[in-house]
Amino acid sequence: MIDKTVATVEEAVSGIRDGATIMIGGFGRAGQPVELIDALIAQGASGLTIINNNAGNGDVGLAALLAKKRVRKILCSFPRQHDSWVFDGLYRAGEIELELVPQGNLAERIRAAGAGIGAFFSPTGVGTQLAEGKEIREIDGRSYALEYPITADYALVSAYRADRWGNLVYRETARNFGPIMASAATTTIVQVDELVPLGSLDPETVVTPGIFVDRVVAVGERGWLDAGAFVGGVDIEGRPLAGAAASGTEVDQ
Amino acid sequence: MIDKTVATVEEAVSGIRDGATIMIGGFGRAGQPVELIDALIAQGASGLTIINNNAGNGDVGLAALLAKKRVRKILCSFPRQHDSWVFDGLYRAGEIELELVPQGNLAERIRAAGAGIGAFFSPTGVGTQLAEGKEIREIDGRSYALEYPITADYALVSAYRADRWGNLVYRETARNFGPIMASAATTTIVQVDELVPLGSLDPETVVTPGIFVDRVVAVGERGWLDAGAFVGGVDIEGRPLAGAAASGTEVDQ
Amino acid sequence: MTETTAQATRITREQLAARIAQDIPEGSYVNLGIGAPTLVADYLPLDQEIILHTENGMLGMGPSPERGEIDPDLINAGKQPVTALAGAAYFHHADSFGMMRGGHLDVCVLGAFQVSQRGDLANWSTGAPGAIPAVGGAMDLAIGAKNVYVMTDLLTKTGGSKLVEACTYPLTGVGCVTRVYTDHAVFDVTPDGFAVREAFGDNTVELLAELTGLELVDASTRGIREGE
Amino acid sequence: MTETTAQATRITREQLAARIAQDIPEGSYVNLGIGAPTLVADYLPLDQEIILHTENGMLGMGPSPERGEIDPDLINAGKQPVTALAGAAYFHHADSFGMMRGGHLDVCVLGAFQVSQRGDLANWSTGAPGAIPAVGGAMDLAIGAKNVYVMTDLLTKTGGSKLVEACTYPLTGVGCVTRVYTDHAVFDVTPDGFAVREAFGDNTVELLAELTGLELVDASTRGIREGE
Repeated sequence: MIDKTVATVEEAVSGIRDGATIMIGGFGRAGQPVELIDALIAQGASGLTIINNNAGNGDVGLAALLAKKRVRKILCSFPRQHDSWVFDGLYRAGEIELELVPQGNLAERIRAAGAGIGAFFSPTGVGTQLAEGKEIREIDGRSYALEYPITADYALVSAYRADRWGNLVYRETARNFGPIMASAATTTIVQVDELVPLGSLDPETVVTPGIFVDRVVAVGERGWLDAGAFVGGVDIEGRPLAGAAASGTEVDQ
Repeated sequence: MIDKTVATVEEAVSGIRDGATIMIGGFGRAGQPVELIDALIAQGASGLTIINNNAGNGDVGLAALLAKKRVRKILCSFPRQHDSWVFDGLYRAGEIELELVPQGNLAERIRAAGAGIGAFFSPTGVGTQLAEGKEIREIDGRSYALEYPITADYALVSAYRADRWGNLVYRETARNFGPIMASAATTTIVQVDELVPLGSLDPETVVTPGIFVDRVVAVGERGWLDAGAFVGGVDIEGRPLAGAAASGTEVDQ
Repeated sequence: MTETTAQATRITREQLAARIAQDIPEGSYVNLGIGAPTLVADYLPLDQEIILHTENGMLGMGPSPERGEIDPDLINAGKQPVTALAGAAYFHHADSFGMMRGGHLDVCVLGAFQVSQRGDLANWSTGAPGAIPAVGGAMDLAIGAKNVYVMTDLLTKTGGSKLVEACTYPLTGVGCVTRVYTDHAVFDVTPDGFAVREAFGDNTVELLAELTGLELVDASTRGIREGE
Repeated sequence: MTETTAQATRITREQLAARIAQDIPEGSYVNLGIGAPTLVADYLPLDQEIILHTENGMLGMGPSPERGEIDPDLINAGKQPVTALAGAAYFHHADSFGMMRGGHLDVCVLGAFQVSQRGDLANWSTGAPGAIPAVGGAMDLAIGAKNVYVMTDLLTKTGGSKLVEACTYPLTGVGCVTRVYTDHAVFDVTPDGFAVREAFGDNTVELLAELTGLELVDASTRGIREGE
């Protein structure tokens, strides 16, 4: 019998070594595997390279991992947010390395790793600082930069439901990076709200087939969600808490 | 109100010009938009370039289009099957051009067109006749060939259900090329068994979002399915009819 | 900066959002980025169906949820809670950015630090020393949509023009902007540089040329007046 | 072709399928291609879970349907009707071939015209003039799985060896085969060429070397006897 479920988050993150490269799912808080990250903090691995869209929000999850100084380098598209104070402090102090990748190239490079693509020509970022040093090629009158796959030793992913084969479904925009990261890492570790019996997931609706999943742990309803609201950084109406900027706007208007 | 539905298959295929390039979904019979192809035959466009995994089965659908000599060229991975007698005859008579593409490169090149990728390095086919003349590059110790996107003027796709925004769900392995072809063609035309009211499709389970779809027509239960069996070439037990080879095996054992 | 500035007509950000909304036809697939452009959603006509894309993985994004109905798994690109309309669809990030990069969106609306007369956009970094860089999906949106609209004030707080001959800030995309909606006027990016498509109130092409320091093509119609 | 051929032990195709099935551990993700390799499915132990992939877009493929329960939308890569197990998943072709190309399958089993001693595979074309070429997913499978097993007779109908120094037929993949299961013996592809892993019945490395005309590494154990 195939059973990828493990009983505890501690077991789920066991074996992660110092210096590992870890993809962490999520866009902001949605889809962030907070319980796995907490277990990783407790587990103690350090000198990590983290791949995530952001660089932590508030004081929980990825931000807490950063606060413990376990992360040597982060590869992401949008570190600076209204509630990224942990990263901001480390970066300004020179205590963390940042590699900035446009969000779509980040996603496609992760997908490429999972799909066995050696490299691909992307139009995103051509002519900007973020394509400096990359191979540029004109194809059919348009300029593209050559982008390489991004792989990882581990992926930590938050999904909604799983069966014991590791088939996954997600919830709403919490799907974000989960499916592609699961395909790109050597070992994929998933937390879910709920484990369901094999056969309960409609084969038409499985988003991540179990082939991409190594370990699954049920965490119940995520503790950092409370009464339909984010916990940490945003109040019950969804407004940023005092001290945070009005929005994540990228421009100065 | 957005309403991509059209009343008839004739309306669905209207405007297709002589010389057009058309992607046609399906792997064998599964997912083959037979009713749309029949409408295309009646519509009369000729000199077509067809992109499909195969080159027609039996005497219906794509095979019937070929039999009418409307197709100048076909780009596919597996033309020769036990029931591809129409294509076989045309090819041997020099009446149709064939471009053979390994199946995974075919799929990925179609996806690349939909996803705005300029070109990509694939390991498939390297060192074989089918990569002759392609740019080869070694990346991380492995050899890859450069592959370019495949686009089309039209995609004809068979899905299971749609709403008026063009959101699609598929059935089982009939999904095959539908989602990627829908994303890669300038105009995507879809036949479905059933139209459902907007909001009836669970947003978690939509496979092709309506953004990729231009026209949808309901064809009811597909007429070429009969009592749970294929019609044309295969009997009720799924065995090839007399005169067809025992299987599509590619080797001589 | 100049004497004429005081005489210029400026419309409010809300008026500008409403003006942009007018140019978005029913049936369009639209990405409103984050920040000010998201205001445009409030002015889309309620009797028309315009489908909003959010790059974190959704088409058919609806308005903010009612009090107490926030779903933390359902957010927009600005990480604010949103809702899903009937007809919505979710997808993962590679599919979402493939949709953008592949040219399937009809319109995206972005903010800007600068737009050059050949359509270059700078909106992700001021290049200021010590600033923490963050780019998100800006570069993907800039090169992806069929129509890339910029929504911005014409002038910076210190009176400099955001429409420029060549961007001095780090670029987001090259030759990608098709139209610029400012508080003074609407400009098309053309092979001959900026063309004034619509000057608000009493603004003239001459005034706009003076404010921007650029040679402008006159293709103007009279637009919204101040306070309208 | 030679006097010794008559003395060689040959197992049946069904025995060979059963022998291959023995080497597939529980929990493996396996693609059995089309044609003869699909026989292996019939010998996978019923009390173990081994997940079959079919490249037309499914994991968790089950056996042929009962009479009258054929679903024309549910077929395998050979276009034969199949069923779906509890725990199955469907996906589109780009995802399916990404799964293969990305190295996620543990095993695939393919037929062959020829396998060279450096692991090159020829199984898609004889290069015969006038033949209609067809490749399907053969090239993707050949380079994609962690273990690429070939299932084939050792000798052609005219007695030539399918294990060769260098393929004369058009290649499917370069250096991709890890093991060859034949009716005479099981061979591993090693840096030193073919190693006899298991010789069936009374077959010897010497006999196999004679039949194939190749220098073989002796790593043999005694395997299945004829008629066993």
